[in-house]
Amino acid sequence: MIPLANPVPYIAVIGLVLVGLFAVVFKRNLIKIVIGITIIESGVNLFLITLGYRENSIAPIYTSSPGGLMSLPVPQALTLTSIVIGVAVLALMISFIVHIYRHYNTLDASKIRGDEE
Amino acid sequence: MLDQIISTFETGSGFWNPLVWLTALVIAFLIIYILRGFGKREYKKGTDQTQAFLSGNPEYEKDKMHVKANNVYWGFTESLKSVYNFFDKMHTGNVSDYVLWFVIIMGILFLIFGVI
Amino acid sequence: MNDILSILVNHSPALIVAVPLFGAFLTPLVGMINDKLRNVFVIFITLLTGFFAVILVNEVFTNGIKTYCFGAENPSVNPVVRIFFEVDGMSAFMALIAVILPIVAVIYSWGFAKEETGQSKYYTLILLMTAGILGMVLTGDMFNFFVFLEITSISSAALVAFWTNKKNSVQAAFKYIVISSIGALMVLFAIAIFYGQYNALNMAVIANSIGFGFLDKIALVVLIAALTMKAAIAPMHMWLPDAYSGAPSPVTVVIVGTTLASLYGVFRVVFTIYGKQFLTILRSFGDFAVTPSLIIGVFIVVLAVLTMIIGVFMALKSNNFKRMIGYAAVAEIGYMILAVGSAISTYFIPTGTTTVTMAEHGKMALTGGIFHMINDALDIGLLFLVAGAVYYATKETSLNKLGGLSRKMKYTTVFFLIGLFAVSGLPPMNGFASKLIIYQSTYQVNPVLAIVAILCSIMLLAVFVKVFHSAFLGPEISSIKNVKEVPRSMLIAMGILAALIIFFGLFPEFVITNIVEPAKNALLNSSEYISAILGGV
Amino acid sequence: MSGMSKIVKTIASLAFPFVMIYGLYIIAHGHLTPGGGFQGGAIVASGAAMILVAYGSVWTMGKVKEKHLSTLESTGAIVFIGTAILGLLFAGVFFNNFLFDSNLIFNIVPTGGSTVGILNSAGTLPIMNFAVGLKVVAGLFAIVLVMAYATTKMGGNEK
Repeated sequence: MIPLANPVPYIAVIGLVLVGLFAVVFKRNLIKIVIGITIIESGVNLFLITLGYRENSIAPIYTSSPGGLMSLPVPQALTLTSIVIGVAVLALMISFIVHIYRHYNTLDASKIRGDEE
Repeated sequence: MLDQIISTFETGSGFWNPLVWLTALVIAFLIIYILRGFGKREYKKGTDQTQAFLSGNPEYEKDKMHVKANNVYWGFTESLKSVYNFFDKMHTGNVSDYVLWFVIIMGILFLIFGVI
Repeated sequence: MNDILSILVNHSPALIVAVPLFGAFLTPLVGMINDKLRNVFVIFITLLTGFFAVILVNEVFTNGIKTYCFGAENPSVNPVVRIFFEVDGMSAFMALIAVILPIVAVIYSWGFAKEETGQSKYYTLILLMTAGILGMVLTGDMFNFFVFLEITSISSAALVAFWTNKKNSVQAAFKYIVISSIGALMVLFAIAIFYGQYNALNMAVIANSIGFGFLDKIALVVLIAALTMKAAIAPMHMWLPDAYSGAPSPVTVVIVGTTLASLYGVFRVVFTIYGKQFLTILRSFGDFAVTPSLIIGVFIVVLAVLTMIIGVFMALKSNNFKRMIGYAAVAEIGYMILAVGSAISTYFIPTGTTTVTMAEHGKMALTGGIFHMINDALDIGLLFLVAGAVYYATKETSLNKLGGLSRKMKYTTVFFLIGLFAVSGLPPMNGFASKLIIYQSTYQVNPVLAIVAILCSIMLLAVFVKVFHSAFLGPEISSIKNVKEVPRSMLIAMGILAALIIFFGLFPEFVITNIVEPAKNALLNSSEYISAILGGV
Repeated sequence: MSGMSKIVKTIASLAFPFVMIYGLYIIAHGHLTPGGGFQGGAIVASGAAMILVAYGSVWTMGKVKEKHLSTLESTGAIVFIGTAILGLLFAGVFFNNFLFDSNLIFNIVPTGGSTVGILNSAGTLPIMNFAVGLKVVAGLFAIVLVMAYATTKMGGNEK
């Protein structure tokens, strides 16, 4: 069961995801939409990290470790993977935006439409 | 192996057998061939016999005779204009709206599972 | 010889993903030597993947579920933390779809992409996408699923924008990557919930210990919404016509596989992971019990009807060849979802409250739905290849500007006719068999569903008759004079798909008993899937 | 993007080796301390990006070809998957750590005392870290380079 001793990080997670979705849905600038996606990603990453954290724990490194409770390493590995993927997606989206700007001369999402024919 | 391949497929109220179907196909082609044989062969090329008859009107250019895709189902789209207006409004082509639909569907599902 | 074969069979789940990955990164290096050598190499890699898929599928269908553990000689020690590939009938079925499409696409690309620059990257991305799809359908690990989902999305979005000088392609790619990344992030969110609750990422372990509490409901909602969006179910389908019409045709064929793999994700989540909780009675009104299966089933059926109607209506109006096929693909997805939704809502009902016949109809519907998945991949794939051939010959996709192509492109016209028959469910093509099952079973569930399905099928026929009339019939158009038949490699690729379509249509019983039935049984038997991992503990 | 002032160029050139060393250290110690292929690769690539910003994309494009970067990237990926396949060939399981406890390199099994935290351990992990590092350096730098170069081609549209 998810430990709900300290709910602040979870509230932050929900807040970040909602802010990101808000930005994606209501902002018209393509760059702001991309920023919204990045915010959602940060929220999800924070969620993963928070799941692995235990109260008063140390980083999970065995080399010259002082001993005691360690936080879970698996969510940190997952977060890292997710960050790596995020970088790739971000780069791809930004380069699409460069091309879109070249073709349309605008970044307004409502004006970026495909050919009907 | 072979009898497995040509085994009959039963759906409950109907069935499908490749052999039966192939026989039907062959018969259908035979009928078509026979019907084709009734056609007249002794027409003269290059004369008025091969011209299209448009109630005496002159024939247009070939390009203009072709009905464009835009006009093929004109009647259908015209009579269902209200439906198409709605669909057109739905398909804005704006990426924000695509995500908005996703949020709406998620919200509906949350509502259903929350209420019940 | 037998030894080598058995070793290959043992390792096929890993090799089937490793071979395309390895080939993908070797392609640019081979491409530096010679273009022709590179093309041969890529075709060889896809065929090798196909070979591994065939021996894996054969193994799974004869000996049951196959698991493969990465990086451990002795997987029975602590299986919860290990990364597993778990291949059951459904995964094997999807793997078959996922290897057929790239083979066809790569052969087709030989002729189609001859003039393009950056071909090495193009083939690299196609192979990466293949590896991603295969990983998605074979993995038994939730996080792995997410990673492969992202690999697939990134490579396919990059391929949609392959023609960067066309604004249509670039904007479609942007929309596609936005949708994909949001969907994938939501999937990751649900995975995090699972991890927090059950301390596991393995699907079987999660499925074994799953409950139906507050957090499980959230995870279910998020997963279903995100994966149905990736599978293009109305009203979240709008990215699909954009992306399908923006991409080069051979790429679209592989992207069809991506969409189906997302649909597979929905099935996996609903049937396997939440399968144990299907019969939890959430609330009952007298005799009538509301279970999760009923809610999900009815919800999916409603969306399915919407998907079919919107798909065919928009396809009828559209005047762009590729966009029209994209909308038709949406409608086809509606058929699968309709069948599966009615299966979920009728098959899983608490004992004693229903008759057995209803469950039988549900089973039948599921058979039809799964069979329709492979049919859809073949039909839509063939139609897109035809659209690509028309584009290759005329540099035009607008139906208003086409005409009279059948005079110059005989074979393409024949292939288009085969695709037309298949997609609108006319005998003797494959669409007929699966649609017949879907009509019959959904008629037993609710007659209205079957009527809507048949009407939509008729409209699909109307849609493609319009294409046939305006693009292939009529006099030659003066603006597109120098039309020639497309190169042989493109014809071969279309021929492969057409031959498969006719084979599946003539011998449906053979296909159903050998491929579809195991997939259906695998979906309905979630306990087998769980015990394959946990049984040895 | 053209180059910046002489001060910026000099400072960037001075800082560049240190950034490189730090990034390579992170990659090499990936199996012992936090970090690894991606993090170290990102550091190295950001060092290269610093040079790119200081000297301008046209100058950098003359020095580094994007084709070479993609070759490097492919090499990294091939080494990674190749190591995994070697695991299959030598030890019978895909991704198997076949170097661990063998008589080749990276073979020391830490048992406490002086062997803890030794670089020559962890089997195939360091090799995979290097492969990932190579891929990330080449990939990230190629992204930055191409994007920076693309803005120069846009001409008068900007500013």
